[in-house]
This record gives sequence, structure tokens and C-alpha cells, in this order.
Amino acid sequence: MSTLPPVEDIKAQIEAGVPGAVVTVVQNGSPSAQHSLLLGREHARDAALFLRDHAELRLDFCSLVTGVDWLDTETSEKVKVKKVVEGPDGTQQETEVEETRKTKIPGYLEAVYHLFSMEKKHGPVVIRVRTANRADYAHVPSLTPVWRSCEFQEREAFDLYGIVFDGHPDLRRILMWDGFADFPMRKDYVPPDDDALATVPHGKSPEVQA
Amino acid sequence: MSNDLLEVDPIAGQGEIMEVSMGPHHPSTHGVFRMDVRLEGEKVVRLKPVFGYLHRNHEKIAEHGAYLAAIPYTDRLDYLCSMTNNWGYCLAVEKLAGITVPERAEYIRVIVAELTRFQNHAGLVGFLLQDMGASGTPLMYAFREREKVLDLFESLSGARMMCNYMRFGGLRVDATAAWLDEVRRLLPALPRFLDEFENLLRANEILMARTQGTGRLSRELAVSAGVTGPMLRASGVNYDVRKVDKYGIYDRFDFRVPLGDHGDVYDRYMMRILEMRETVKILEQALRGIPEGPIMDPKVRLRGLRPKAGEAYGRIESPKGELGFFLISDGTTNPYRYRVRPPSMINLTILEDMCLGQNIADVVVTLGSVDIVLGEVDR
Amino acid sequence: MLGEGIIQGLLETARNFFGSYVEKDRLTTVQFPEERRPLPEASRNFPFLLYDGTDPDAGLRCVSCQICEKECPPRCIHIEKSKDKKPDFVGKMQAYPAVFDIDVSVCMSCQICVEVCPFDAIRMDTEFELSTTDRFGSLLYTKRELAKSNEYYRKIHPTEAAECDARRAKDVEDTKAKAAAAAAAAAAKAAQAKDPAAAPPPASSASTNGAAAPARSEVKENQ
Amino acid sequence: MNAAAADQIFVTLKHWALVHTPASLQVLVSILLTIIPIIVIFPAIFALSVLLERKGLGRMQNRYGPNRVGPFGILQPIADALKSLTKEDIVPRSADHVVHYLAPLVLVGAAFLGYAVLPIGRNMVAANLDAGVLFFFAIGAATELAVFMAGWSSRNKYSLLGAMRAIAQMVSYEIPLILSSVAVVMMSGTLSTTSIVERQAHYTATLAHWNVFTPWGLAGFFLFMISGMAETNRSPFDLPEGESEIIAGYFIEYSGFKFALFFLAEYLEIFSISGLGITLFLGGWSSPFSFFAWIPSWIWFFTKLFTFILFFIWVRGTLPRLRMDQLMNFAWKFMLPMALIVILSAGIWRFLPAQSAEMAVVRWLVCAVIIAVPYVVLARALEQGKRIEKRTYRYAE
Repeated sequence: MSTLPPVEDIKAQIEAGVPGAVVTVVQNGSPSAQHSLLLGREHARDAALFLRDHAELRLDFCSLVTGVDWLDTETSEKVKVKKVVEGPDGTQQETEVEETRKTKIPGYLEAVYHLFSMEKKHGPVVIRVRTANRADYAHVPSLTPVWRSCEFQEREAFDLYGIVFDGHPDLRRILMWDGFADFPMRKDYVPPDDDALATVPHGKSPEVQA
Repeated sequence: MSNDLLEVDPIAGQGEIMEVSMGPHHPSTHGVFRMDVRLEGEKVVRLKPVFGYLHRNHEKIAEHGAYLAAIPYTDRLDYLCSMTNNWGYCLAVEKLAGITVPERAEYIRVIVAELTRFQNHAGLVGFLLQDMGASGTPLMYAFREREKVLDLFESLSGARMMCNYMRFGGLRVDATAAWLDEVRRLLPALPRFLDEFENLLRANEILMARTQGTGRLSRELAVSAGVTGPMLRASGVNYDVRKVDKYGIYDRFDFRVPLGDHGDVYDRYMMRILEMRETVKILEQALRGIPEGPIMDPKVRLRGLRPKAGEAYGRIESPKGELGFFLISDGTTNPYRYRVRPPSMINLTILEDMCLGQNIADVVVTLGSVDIVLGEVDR
Repeated sequence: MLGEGIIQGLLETARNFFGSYVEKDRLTTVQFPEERRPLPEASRNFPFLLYDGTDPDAGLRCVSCQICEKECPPRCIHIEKSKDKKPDFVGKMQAYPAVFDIDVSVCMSCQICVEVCPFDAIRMDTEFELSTTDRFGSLLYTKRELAKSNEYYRKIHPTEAAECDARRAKDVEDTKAKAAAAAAAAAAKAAQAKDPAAAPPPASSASTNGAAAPARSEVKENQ
Repeated sequence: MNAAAADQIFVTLKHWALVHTPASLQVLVSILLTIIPIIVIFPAIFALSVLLERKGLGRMQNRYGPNRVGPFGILQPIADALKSLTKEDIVPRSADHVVHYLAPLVLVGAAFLGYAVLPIGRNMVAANLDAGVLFFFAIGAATELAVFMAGWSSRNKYSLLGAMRAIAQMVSYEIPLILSSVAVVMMSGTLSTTSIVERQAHYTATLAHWNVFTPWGLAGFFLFMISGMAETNRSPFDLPEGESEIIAGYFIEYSGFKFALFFLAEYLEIFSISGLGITLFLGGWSSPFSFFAWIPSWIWFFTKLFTFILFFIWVRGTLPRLRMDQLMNFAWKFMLPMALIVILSAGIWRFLPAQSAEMAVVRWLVCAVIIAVPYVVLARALEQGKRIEKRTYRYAE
């Protein structure tokens, strides 16, 4: 079992091996310290191929494909701004004033791939690919041509998140039925209130009614 | 994948294509599973698995609940192996929150996980033979042994199948000395059952004729398709998460990983039989080495666990293959993203590749050898 | 040679055929309604509410803190808190559930409500013959159907019940000791006021409250 | 009552009944008295063997089997019958109603007709035809028609697959079935079932002259029984109804009483094939040893029949099912050549002299070798053709 180089090295290797690839390291704050690599959409497949075929990495096994939904967020940060304020004595003086600035970060959908190597027995290397926005059908390149194991899992991410994997051989709904319109795993999904099997509403026990 | 018994097929390509929808109500689909099969005579020319009939959006449910509340739901993923499902999830949470597990708890985890592996493999072999038309005899032998294991689970955790036994940081209840003695008493019976099973079937010409060369899966395709578990090892790839990750305390046990060379149904069947023997070995060692001590990390807050924002992927070797849980925490009490890597579903990816050109009777056997549980495939 | 394995298999089934008449452990089947296996102590099915004494209304241990309602994974518990309060087993004034419903058609027997209950008020039953002809109504268990006595609990889970009883006995004693200490302290204070020279050391017995104490504080935090 | 009277009790009873009927009705009564026992007894054996099968399979699988209805569950067949009678008879909307309705009737009718030529005791045969064996096989072929009627008319893909499998299987296995009985016909010099039995009911020392005691008879008997199993769709040749693949095959769309008729017909065929096997190879109603000859002949027949039934159950409890191509392969590449060799061996047996004891032993050995050598060769070829092997496995540390 060989050990895996740190993600920064892998990033450098990808950038060296795939011309034009944009790779960002996404730090992971949890004790697991599984940091990930964010790949640009344009070169994601090339980078994936590079990772798979690289002699030392040999990430031949894509274990897990996940869709993640990141909603539009509003971050507010407090900034200290120098302002000229009229002092109580009438003179103009500079004081530091705290101000909240709101920045709106547009949401996106993300496909996360966990790669291992069956040959070298190391892993995981986590790669992420993000869509441009959270539109109904948001596009990322499919990695099924690289790893066959992505086939069903990408279909699932398409089914539940609406991520369209360009180049997927058979992108259909997999768990929900074909006529289903929504993407139930999205964070803003509201389930329809049509549960025909809903049980007796709580609190309606005979004791209360009496 | 040629059918060696029908070398000459004069009407290939001219025959009429018949579409058969096998399932969702079919005795051999192991639940509500459908295969859209196109047949030319009895030969399969296309096969598309269709599932989702049991879909309940397990992941969404788990994201709506606290970290603790997801554990009983993991029982229902692969409902035959709730103990290993618990372990997979707890391992992921432990990685996410940096929790350590006391030694005694690790030993008990190994014991119950290996018992689970045994009963799952026994059941699968029984079902596989049932799919081959063996009128229930092997299945009943397997269930006879499984029953004994389930009795143990019941007296340990209170439930036979939905054990809900493990917690991040340890276990829910301790195993008593009497329980461990029960396991020790059971152990000699397990190899005896395996011998019986082999007598019944190992040299059986019909079994060999039905399974050898059926549903072949090449090494390269198996790796690329992310097939894991006994199915991968039957194709000759030495990859067992217990050996690779050495999660828990698996580095302390001496066991071997059987490997197949042909990657056909017979190899997959034999992998399970041989793994059961190794499982008995692990159990013997674990029962010898189990220490006294606490079973729960006292610092862990089960209720209202708030891991630091971040993510973790924890995986174990479940009887079906690599069972992984991917968790993203945003610092609240609920996981922001909870994702299961269902080995059954991913192993199904190459079902069509294995079945093309085979007989319809082989489809059933090949599907049986994949070892799927629809609770996990559909989630 | 062709046929060898088949004969081997035939012999094995024959052995099992005769063996099933001789060896007891081959037949795992139990002739159910007549023959009942004793349930293991850990066995669990659906939750019930514990009460002390003989009156389910007066002795119900539940203080309707609603932790189980919140933690229940399938959310099958419904609790409405009472407006008034009544003293619990240590004499502290506590609310009680005006409504406590469990929808056992939803319940998945996971035992999490039992684990999180800081008052030992909810436990798992072992009764499993619960079939009804009505799909919804009769599977919605109300407070009255759920309440079962401590004696019943001792019968179905003896070890667990003994631990629980010991814990509660200790709670009662601690409370008494606390009260006694408080009384002593008050008396001492009074005495001190009279005679400042003879001050006793401060009471130290009030600190131990075992496992229940952190749980209690957690309750407050959650509420 | 002496042994001979006990042996002939049913024959005597029938005569007595006929004597007491008016002459104008005698033919009708005679026919009824022959047919009604067959129609009553064999379905009764069906009920009994279903019970035996369920109990036996249960025990082989370490279960109890049915034990609720009546003491030890012996009334289970009655409960089963009531259940199937009261069940709703469902006919698919798109089915061919007439054919769908007729199929089980034709099947049961054909299954019953075979009993006409089975001697179930001394002087106890419904129709003593000169070409009894031929009649039996001709009638047996009619079941194929019924099976295809059922499969076709149901308008179900599975039932069609099942019917096609059934036809292919039955046609293929009829050849070794008939060829293996040709050896017996050749040796006996007659096609009449009663004469075949009578020729076997002689004794040398105490041992009967059953065909199964000769090498060609033994091999022919096994071939006959294997083909018989395939012909009656018994496990391990139950492909036409293989419930794990094509669910129930040709009778998937039948329910209630029609389904029960299929079930009945299947068992009736098993009994009649077994009965013919007994007649051809196991001396029919004759006892194996001369000192047991006092036991009534019909008891011998039914004892042998039940032994067969138990063996069928035993095999069913043990073996998985073959695949279609393997089944065909087995029929054409193994059963057919073996059946021809059995005929050859029987011919040689016929012409080798066996006046002295030594000569008899030599003849026995020669005929046995003629069969054993091709068996080894063909079995090897079959195994190698399928490339089946016992495997050993490697381990990774």
C-alpha cells in the first residue's frame, strides 16, 4: 500500500499534466482532513483521465459520486470603514465605523467524486466539479467514460439534483419515475402534500376529542 | 461470453425479438426489481435494469434528522446486514467528528460484523441455489444457520434484523459474558454447516454446468465499474477494504482473502463459501482477544452532536461490497449532506454486460450472484 | 465421473432427512402458538410509558419534556404538555403530558426515545401480538394504552429495571439528603445567627446526583 | 382366503358384479368397473404423494412440513383441494378462451388414457392391447399438444416460453425414452405390456427374471427414468415451469381448479411413466423373489410405484435445475447414443449363449462392458464440452 501525496502535489501534477486545467484545493475543516480538488468544468474529464492513468496515482476506482446542493448564500461581513464624521464639537474628524456588507454568493450544484486506487491501494482523492448555477438543468461533464462506475451514480445525481452530465451514455431518471418533474434532493425542494396514506392526524385521539 | 453449448446458431440476427419485462413481480428478482429484457429465442440481446420501486429518499430523511436519528434508518438500507450498515455510518461520523472508539467496542463491532457477513453469505448462497431451481433445500439449510445468528443479534441488541446497535463512539449496550459464550458455542456449528453445504453442492455437476462460464466479468471491467466485495474478488482483484483501510481493528486479525480467476457465477459462489470460512477464523480470534473495558467514548454527545464544518467519507467492507457514507457537516446538528455508497446498486452497473448473449435462465442466476438487496439499491 | 456429485448431494439430503428426526438442533422451527420461545431480555418492540404505583394517571413518570418527540427519527410521538404541574417521585413540581400519542404504525422500534429519555419514563415493550383490523385508529396508542406499571417493566426487562430502580432510589435519597442538608444548613444558619462562634462546615452532600444530573441540565438547555 | 384369492380379489369382485347385472348392461358396467377404480385410485395416490412430497421435502430441508390439518397433517390434501376449488378462476382478457379452457382437460384426459395399458396386477389391466407400449407413447405425445395449447392460449410471454421449452424438451426426451424401451420390446418380442410382465415373472433359483437385473436392462432403466423425469417435467428437468426463471411456465395464467388439473395431470404422468418403467424393467406386478410371490401382485405394483414417487421427491429435494441448452445437449449427446448402445448390448445379450453358469457370467460381463465404456467416454465428452471442473482457489494475504 503506497501513500498518497498531499493534495497540493496532486494539484500541481494535474496542472502540469493537463494544459489549461484549473484546479483549486478545497480545504476540509473536519478531523478527517480529506481535502478535495475542485476541477474546472472544461478540463474535468481530461484531469480525471490524467488521475486514472497517472503511473503513481493510478486512481482506477471511482467509489462514490455525490451530488451536493449549495444554495444561494448571503454572507455578511463586518468591515471597519473610516468615515469622516462631525464630532460633537462641530469639527470634522475621522472615526472608524463598523458597517455590514452583504455579499450574495450564487448557489451551485456540485458533483463530488471519491477516487481510490485498487492497484496501489490508496485513496481517497476527492474531486469536485461545480455547475455554473442552480438552474433546473445545470451542466457538468460526465466522467462515466472515464470510470464506468459513475454510470448509475451520475444518473442518480441527475435524477435527484438535476445535474446534467454531458456525455453520459444513458442519462435517464433512475430512482424516481420518468414522469417526475422535480429534483427531490435539492435543499429547496418542497414535497407535494398528497400523501394518500397519511395516518390519523396527531392529537386527534378520542381522548382529546372527548 | 460465448455459449459453448450452442456453438452453431444459424438464426442469429434473424430471429424475432421478444421483449419481456422481468419483474417487478418476479420470484427471482430479490425484491421489486425489474429488468427490461429483449430476447432472441431465449438469448438475451439487451437488458436494462429498472429500479426505484422501494425508493424512499433515505438520504433526504437523514439530512432532515440529527446525526443520531440516521442510525436506525441505516438498518433499513441493506436490511439483511444492519450491523455493518450501522458500522459504516458510525465510522463516517467518527471520522467527521474525530471520535475514538474504545477497544472493547471495536472487538464487539468486529464480532457482530463478521456474524453479519456469515449470515448474509449463507443466505445469498441459498438464494442463488434457489434461483437455480433447487427447491429450497440449500436455502433452508442456510436459513437454519442464519436463524442462530439472528437469535444472537436479538439477545444482544433486542432486534433480529433492525439491530440499531452501534453508536458513533461505541455501542449502545455491552455484550454480556453470557452472550460471548453463546457465540463461542455457536462457532463450531458454522464450519459443520459449510461442510454440509459443500457436500450437497460443491461437486454437483448441474451446479457446475449452470454456473461455470456464466455471467463472466473481466478484471478490467470490474475495476472500472467500481464493483466491490466478493464479486470483485471473484474477478481476481485483491481488494478488501478490511485489508486496505484496516478500519476498526482489522489489522489485528489473521485472515486471508480468497480470489477467483474466472469471474463467473461459480467463482462468486465459491468466494462466499470461502469467505465464510475466513469469517469463522476472525470470529475465533476476536473472541479470544476481547478485552474488558468501556464500550462508549464518554465524551461523545449522542444527542445534539455538532461536528465542525467539513466533510468525511467513511467506508467499510460490508458483505455486499464497499459500503461508504459521505457526510458534509455545516456545523449544525443535522448533516448537510448525507450520502450512501450502496454497493448493491453499483454492482448492478455491469449487469447488462454480464448477461448479454446468455440464456434467460442465466440472467436469473447472474443477478442472484450479484447479491443485491433492494432496500439498498433504491434507498 | 458424471453423476458423482449428484449422488453425493442425494446422500446429504438423505442424511438431513433422517437427521431431522434425530437431532434436535436441525429443526429450528418452533410450533408457534403452542410453543413459545422465551424472548431474550433485550428484546424490544414498541415503546410504552412507565408509571409508579397503581394509578397510571398519578404515577406517570413522563414530565412531557418532549425530548423523545424531538429525537424520534420517524416522528411518531405526539406530546402536549399540561398546563398545571404535579410533584414527581422526588417531590419536585413537574409538568405531565396532557396528550401522549405514539403512532405504532409509524414507529420503527429503534429505541432512541428510550435512550434519550432522562426520566426513565419510556421503555420498550416486548408484546408483539398487536394485530388489529383497523389500519389507523387502533394503531394510534394514547397515553392510557401506553401506560404500564413498573412491575410489568420488572417482569419483562429484569436487569434493566433493577438498574433503573436503583438509580431512582438513589435520586430519592440524594434529594432527601439534599433537603436534610439544606435543612441542617438553615438550622445552622439560624444557630449561627444566635451564636456565630459555633459554625459547622458547609454541607457537601448535595453534589452527587449520578448520571441523571447532566441529563437534567441538558433538558433545560433544550427547552 | 389363500394367496391366490387375495391376488385375484378385484378380478373376482368384478366378475361377481358382472354376473349380477342384466346382460344388456354388462358391457357398460364392465367398462365402468374398469375405469372408475383408475379414476379414483390414481388421484387418491396424487393426493397422498403431494402430502408425502411436502412432508418429505420439509424433512430434507429440516422443516416439519404440513402438520396442521388433521393428525400429522394428513388432511392437508383435502384442504388443498378445497382451496383450489374455491379460488377464483381467472382467465386473461386477451386469452384464447376456448383453447385456454380446453388445455387442462385435454392434458388430464391424455394423462388418464395412459393407464389403460398398465397392468397393475395379475389379470388387472384396463385394455390388454397387443401394441400396448406403442399406445402408451402415442398417448404420452398428446400431452405435448395440451401443454402447447395452454402456453399459447394464455397470451403471456412467460407461458409461451414455458410451452416452447416444454415442447422442445418433451420431443427430445421422447426419443431416448422410446429407444430405451425398444430394448425391452426387442427382448420380449412383444409390444403388449401384460406379456412383457409375464415374461419377467419367472424365477431362476429365487431371483426373478426382471429386465433390470441385466446390464442392458439396468442401463435402459436409468435412461428410461431420466427421460421419464424430463418427460414429466420433474426436477431437475422442470424447466418448462421453472418458477425462478419463467415463473410457472405454461400454466402461469391458470388459477383455481384449472391449475389443480394441471397439477393433477403432472402427477398422473409421473405415475404412469413410473408404472411403465415398472412394467418394462422391474417386472410389473411380479415379486423380485419367488418366496415373496404370495404377496398379492397389486401390492407389489403399488409398492414399486411408491418407491418411485419417493425417489422423485428425493431428487427434487436435492438438485438444482438444468439450463435449456444443457438439457438438450444431455438428451442428444448423451441420452440418445447411450440408448442406441443399450439396444446394441441387448442384441448381443440375445445372441450370446448362456447355457452354463460360467457362460452366463461371461455374457453379463461382456454386455456390461459394452455399456460401461461408452458411458465413460460420453460422460467425459459431456463434461469437457461444458468445460466444468472442480476448482481450487488462491488467497491473497
